[in-house]
Amino acid sequence: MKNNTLLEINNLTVTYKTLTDSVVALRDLSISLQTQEALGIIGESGCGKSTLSYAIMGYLSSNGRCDGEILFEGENLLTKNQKQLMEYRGNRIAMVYQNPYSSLNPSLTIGQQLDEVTIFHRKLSRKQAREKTLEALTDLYLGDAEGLVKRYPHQISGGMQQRVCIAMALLCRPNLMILDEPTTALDVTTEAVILDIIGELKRKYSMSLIYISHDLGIVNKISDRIAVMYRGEVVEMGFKRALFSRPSHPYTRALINCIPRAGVVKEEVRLNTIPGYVKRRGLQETGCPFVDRCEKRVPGCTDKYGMMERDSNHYSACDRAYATDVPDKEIKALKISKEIPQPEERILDIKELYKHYRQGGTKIRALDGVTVSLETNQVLGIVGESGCGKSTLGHTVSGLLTPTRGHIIYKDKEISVSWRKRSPEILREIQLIFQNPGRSLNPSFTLETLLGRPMKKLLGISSKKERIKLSRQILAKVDLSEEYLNRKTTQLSGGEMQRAAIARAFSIAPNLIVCDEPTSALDVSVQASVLNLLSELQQTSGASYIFISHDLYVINYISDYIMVMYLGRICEYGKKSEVVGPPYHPYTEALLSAVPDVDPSLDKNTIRLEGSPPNPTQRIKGCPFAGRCHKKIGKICDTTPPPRIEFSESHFVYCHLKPEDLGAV
Amino acid sequence: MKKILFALVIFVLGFSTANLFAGGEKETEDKMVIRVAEQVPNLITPGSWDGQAFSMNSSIYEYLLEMDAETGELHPSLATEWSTEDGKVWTFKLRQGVKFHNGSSFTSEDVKFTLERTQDPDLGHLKAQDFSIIERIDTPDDHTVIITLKSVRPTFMYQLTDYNMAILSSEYDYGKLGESAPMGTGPFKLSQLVPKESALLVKNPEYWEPSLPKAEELRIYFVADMEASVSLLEAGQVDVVPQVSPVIARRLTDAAGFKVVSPYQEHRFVALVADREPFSNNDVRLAMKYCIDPQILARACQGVLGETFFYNETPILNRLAQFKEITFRGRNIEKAKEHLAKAGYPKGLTVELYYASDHPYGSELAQTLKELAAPAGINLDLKGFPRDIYLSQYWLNAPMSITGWGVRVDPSMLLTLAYHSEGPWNESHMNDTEVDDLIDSIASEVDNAKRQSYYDRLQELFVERGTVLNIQVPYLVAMRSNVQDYRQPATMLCQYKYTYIE
Amino acid sequence: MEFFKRFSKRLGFMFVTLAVMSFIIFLLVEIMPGDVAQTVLGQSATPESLKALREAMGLNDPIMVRYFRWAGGILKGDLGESFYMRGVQISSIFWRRVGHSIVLALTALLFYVPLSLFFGVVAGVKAGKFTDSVISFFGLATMALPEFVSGVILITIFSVSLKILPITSVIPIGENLWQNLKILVLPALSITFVMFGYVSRMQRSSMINVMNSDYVRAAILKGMPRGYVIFRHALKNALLPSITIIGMNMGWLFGGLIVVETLFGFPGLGSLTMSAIKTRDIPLIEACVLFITLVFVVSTFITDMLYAYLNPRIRFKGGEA
Amino acid sequence: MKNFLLLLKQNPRAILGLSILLLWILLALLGPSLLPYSFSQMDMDNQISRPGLNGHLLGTDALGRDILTRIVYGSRSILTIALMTSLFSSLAGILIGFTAGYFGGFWDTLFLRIMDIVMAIPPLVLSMVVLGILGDSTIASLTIIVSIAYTPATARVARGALLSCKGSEYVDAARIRGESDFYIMFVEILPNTLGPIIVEITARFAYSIMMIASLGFLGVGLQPPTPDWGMMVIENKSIIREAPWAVLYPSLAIASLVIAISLFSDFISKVMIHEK
Repeated sequence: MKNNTLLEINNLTVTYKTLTDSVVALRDLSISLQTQEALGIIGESGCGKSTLSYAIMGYLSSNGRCDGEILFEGENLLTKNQKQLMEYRGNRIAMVYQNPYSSLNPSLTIGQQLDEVTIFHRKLSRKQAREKTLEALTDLYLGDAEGLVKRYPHQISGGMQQRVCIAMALLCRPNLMILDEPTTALDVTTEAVILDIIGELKRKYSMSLIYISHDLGIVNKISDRIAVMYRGEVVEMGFKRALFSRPSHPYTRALINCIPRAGVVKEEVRLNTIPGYVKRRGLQETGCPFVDRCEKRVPGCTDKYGMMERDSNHYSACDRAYATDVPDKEIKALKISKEIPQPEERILDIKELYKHYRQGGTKIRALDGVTVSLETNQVLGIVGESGCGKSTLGHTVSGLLTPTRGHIIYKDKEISVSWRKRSPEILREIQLIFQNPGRSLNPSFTLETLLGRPMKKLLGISSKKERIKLSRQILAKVDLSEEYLNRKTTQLSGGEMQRAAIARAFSIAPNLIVCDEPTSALDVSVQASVLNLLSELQQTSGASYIFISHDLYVINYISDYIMVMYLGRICEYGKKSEVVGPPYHPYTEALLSAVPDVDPSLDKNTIRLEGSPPNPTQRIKGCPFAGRCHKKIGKICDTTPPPRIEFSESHFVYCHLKPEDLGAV
Repeated sequence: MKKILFALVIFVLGFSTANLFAGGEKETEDKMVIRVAEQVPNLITPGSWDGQAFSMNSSIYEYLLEMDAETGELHPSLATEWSTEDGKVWTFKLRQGVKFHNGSSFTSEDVKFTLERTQDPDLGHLKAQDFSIIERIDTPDDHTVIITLKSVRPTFMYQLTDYNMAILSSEYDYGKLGESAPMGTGPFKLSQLVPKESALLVKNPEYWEPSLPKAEELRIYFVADMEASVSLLEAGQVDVVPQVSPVIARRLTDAAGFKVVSPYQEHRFVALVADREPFSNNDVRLAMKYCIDPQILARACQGVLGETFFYNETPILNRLAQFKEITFRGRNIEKAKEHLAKAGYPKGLTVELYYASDHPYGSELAQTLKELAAPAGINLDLKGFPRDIYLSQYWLNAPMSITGWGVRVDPSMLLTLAYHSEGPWNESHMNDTEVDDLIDSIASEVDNAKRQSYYDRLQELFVERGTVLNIQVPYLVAMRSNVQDYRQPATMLCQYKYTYIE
Repeated sequence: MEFFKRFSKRLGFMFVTLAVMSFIIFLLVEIMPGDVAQTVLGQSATPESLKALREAMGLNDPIMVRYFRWAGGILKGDLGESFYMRGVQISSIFWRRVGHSIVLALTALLFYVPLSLFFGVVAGVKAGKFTDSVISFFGLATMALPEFVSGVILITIFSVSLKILPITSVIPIGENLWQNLKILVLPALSITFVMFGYVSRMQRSSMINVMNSDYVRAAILKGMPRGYVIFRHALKNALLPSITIIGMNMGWLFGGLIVVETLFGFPGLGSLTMSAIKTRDIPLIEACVLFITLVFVVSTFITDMLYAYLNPRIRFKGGEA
Repeated sequence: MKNFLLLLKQNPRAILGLSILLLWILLALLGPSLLPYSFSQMDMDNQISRPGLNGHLLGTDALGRDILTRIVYGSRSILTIALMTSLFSSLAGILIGFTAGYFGGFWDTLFLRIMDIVMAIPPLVLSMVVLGILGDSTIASLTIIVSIAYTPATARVARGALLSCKGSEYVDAARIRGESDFYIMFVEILPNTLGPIIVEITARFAYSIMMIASLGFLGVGLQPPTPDWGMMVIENKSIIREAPWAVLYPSLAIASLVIAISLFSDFISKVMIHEK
């Protein structure tokens, strides 16, 4: 135990006994953490990162069994009983969870829930505890702390709730803070603010951190050292720069390559994908956990296996990332011409589209006058934070919702009516792919029925044999084998389900597909394969897409044109290259700066957007972004709607600033 | 907030449990009180009173004549003397100085009002048919009443002992107050009535017989079922429980401290309706009669044939003087099938049997009859209803029914009511001229021997082609052994004025 | 503000439901086979007397006129005159019986509510362990006993063999219920069995949900002792849904009351309803059923408001920061 | 189906419940032919005889009828009524609940108000009044009355189950395929709501047995002599001192059947949750 080592975990193995067999969640895991150090743990879902955090806190569910040792300041936590652990929890080790709303008690005020920590751990009086609470809340830049303590959790926004949880964790100045995906449920800009605050507080209170996330970009931003986990094991651990520039384990390299990053576009490169999916780990499994999916597989991989120090402070279980004996899989780039193909004819024309609906008495302005058009064989990317109306736009185009005002013209036919009144051709030609694959396919049907139904209903193919033949063809296109036909959706993995949904959409040769965040519910490696599939199918079928996402890099990768939306209105529209580069609309600029990048070398200073979160119920007279804009000129932004500034015939921006000011980075 | 709530709950729980077991004994009473547990009374206004709540009405109201519980002779009550020469004109001398409970004095006017009230069409008086025989009523002075009948009725004075002929005050509105505040000249006065729950009667201080009633108070509890009343008796909360079943009677006589008396028998007439399929054919009636086994019927009601339980095929009670001993035909399934085949039902038949399901012995008899008739191919489809619904909806127009009939000392009153073709309660729709003539001559025959010969002929006729199975069940009254001199004559009116507690 | 709006909306619904209910009951009894006058006069009915009685009772008026006359009377508190016991005002016997039934219902509530909530919480906290399976099994068994079955079993034990409690609940003349609380024990216990099973199972599952919730886990991982977490964090959220369940089950309670009062001869609203139905005393049936519905609707309303008041998510809807 | 048996093995209470239920069903089907007596046969020599004496395993009632035979016959009528009731009320419940839940808006509020009103009258009182009026209750009239009394509860459950599925994307997907409302309700949504609905049907089965027995007890059960457990209790209540068994055994029969079904329905709800 070196002198300033705060936490040392040796050969930790956690197994869960389920009804039929027992599952290994963590296998022979060893990590050490110095004081004032920030360790990032990255891994896809199901790799055991949450189990690790609960193992450290000593809170495994009843059917879990723990072996090995967890030394915290010299004491082995596994030997302590619940009563002794109480002394550590919240006092010397604190934890922040993914979903802030559900980790606050709905029927206790925020003040009460914070005071009790110091009352118990520091034996403070009620009055002193309340002072400590107010102090902690102001630490988190929460204005009006006095008012906040009397409120209930449901009365404050998601971002503020997470700040309250962090304040709660900091009350006793713990030596170690474990953050389990704290910002996943939040918007990009709010996330950026919280990450900054966490970094600041870490330095201020010289705490050490364990930051757990599935997003490599975020982990880069917060931590110094990174541990990559896969199926219950740490496969590689080291300083982030070394790990990014020279990954040693093939999984780490593959993981880095399959995340869309600034500058990675579909024209130049196909995203690197990892075949197969994460399987549950049985007791007897030995050797490298990644062996079934690794391109650099050699016979030896299944037996000899173990962590070794590759170079100073950089450990990995395998160093064949760049091994030459097995050549890199050659990724053939799509034969996409550099510039965007000539528009044959306009497929979709949206004019002054409004959509307001009533929710419990208050009026929600989801779409507030959107005008945009789309040519055949093109991808329009729509990006914006939650509540900006991008999904509502997708749903009105696909017919799920009826617009309040405005027109949608599809191939010079008016379709601004709900699906009930649309003709079968329109229903066939416009398709929708949903965000959550598991819920978009009926769980009690087999793939055969799922694929067969649209053909029967919209293409009128009555013979069952014919439909099965067509279904087999379309499955092959999304590289799912034949015997998937008689499988139920519950037996498929996330990626397979989304590919089945895509197959269903393409089975009736549509012209326009609305993709409503198709990849945000998937793991990174699976996300890459779906994106490649979508862009391939788009090229081969000549269909045009409306691709909706909150992830700017995904949009940058796949779309030809990009539209940035805020509070139901357009902020910026233009070709991909024009929008991603200067001149920017202030909101686009803030968005770009907030998105964490995988490459640690480009450390961007994030633009911190303070002010109240977007509220779709208020009438907006001036610019929607005025409330949070860091380049706000003055009253004019609030009162008069911003004019449209044309930078080129395809690139425009709605802003009061003069064109040259917008150019500045 | 939580602490107060908690304390409140503890306090309330503590208070109620402590109180539960501190019920404690009431202070012992010095006054002599008779406590009775009885069926929930139905209509109790005289005239539409169907004779359920005996204890209350028989103590509040009084009659011109009173029957002796042992001998059955008639004694003077409100009328001191009564006489007739030709059986057509009857003279009654009334008792002097009698007062109603509300203070108004008892005069011949009240007797005239009570008799005329029977003919009031709006009322639907139960004795309307019997008293339509009256021609004229004269009241020469306050204490004499002369009644002239349309034709000779030697036994007319028995009509005045019927429970519906209580003497009412002419100034009191019984239509409105009959159910809520009954008032008469009887030994007890109504002090408090909680409908469907209980009634408290107190001694009538100005009663014309100063030495009576012996008890100070009469407390009557109306209890839904018999088991509850008996448990009150066993718990010592009541002294008298009328109308108990033989099973309970046997249990009480074995246990110490209780006794059971049987003042009279009641009828359970099984009517085989003569003017409707299938019983319109006498062969079917005979077939049914051959199915009956009185021994089984007696056992079904826990009674003993010949002791507390009797059966015959005529409307006359075995115990009455007018009864003629006719040897019973005996159960014979073969003969029953023969008669059925003769009547055109070789494969048997189904007929609906309606009865009051909550009336004593009702459901036992119905189920036993069904069991007895089944072997002969007669399938009885049982239709049981609560008593009030049965009496109002189904009785008098059902193909076959079981109905409870009270006892009448003078059987001719029953015959004119139930078996005369114009009788209002002719439940078996009998329409036999020979029977009608016999009934009329019985009612008007002065000579006893001749009248008895008509009775004998009538009973032979009923056995031959009658429409009734006369099951006679015991009327048992259970009481604690310290209850002395409990009297209840065949008029069913119990005379609590004589009863006392040792 | 939000709470008040919800309060007035619910109040409005309650009155509408009651009004419609009164009409449905009136209609229900109207379609009864058999003529009312015939029922009352019984075997002594003659054509003239039937006509006279029908006239007196105003049965010949059109149905709506009769309904509004009856409803008007009810609102003024005059429940009308019993058809069966002519001259007896219904209110004279009705309110006394209602008082008895309410005392019985309250005793039953006092027996089963604290018991089922307590055991429900204990079973929930100790989910899966031995105490949990004992309580759950006992809850399941008692829930399955209709009131009269548990009543009969209680009678055989306490009245027939032990002879410590009366078999029938009769109040001696001149005394009132408070002097005879002993007659409440067995009827209340019979109802308690069924209700205990039902409410304790609901309370157990709601307690388990809360114990597995994120905020309870967060509280434990804040270093709070388990006992404190159960009392402070879990209990309040777990007890909330039980309030509605108890309110919703008042209907079941009243159904049980009828059975139990008939079994024990208890002089309450239940046995009065029974004898009203048996004698087809129409105004009495209407009064009893309307009152039962009133109590049910009022109790659901009260529990709704209590739930809304105690649940901060509904009480403080506004004030979004 | 496979894990149904698997789960069953680990749950002794469910096995107990299921075996009692099967026993009763077997008795109802085969019982009457095995027993020496018919249910209305009167053995007058030994009325109210103790259980076990002279050939009557569970003793006889006041009319000398064998109590065991009557209980077995009684199980036949009560099981048929309960089965039919839970089926009818569930079918009606699903139809009403689904249409109200699916179309929402006016229909939904109308449905909720009606359900409030029908549930305002306690089911027992509702049936009592109607049966009291009709007079003779046959198997058919009892089934109809109890089904009407229980339809609101099942409708509420069906509506809840539908609402939880109605929001999911596969319904939207079906809609923009132009599927008819009927298809969406009964082909797409129904298979996914079978879990809670099956649990409701078994629970309803247990409750209807309790209610039918209570109606029998209140005197509006089946016309004698067909044995009805509730009626048997009230008939023999008057001889509870002499023959406590005549009252106890029918009560225990009711209790055992209802407990068995509740145990089984408890298990079914576990299986359904496990299935998800």
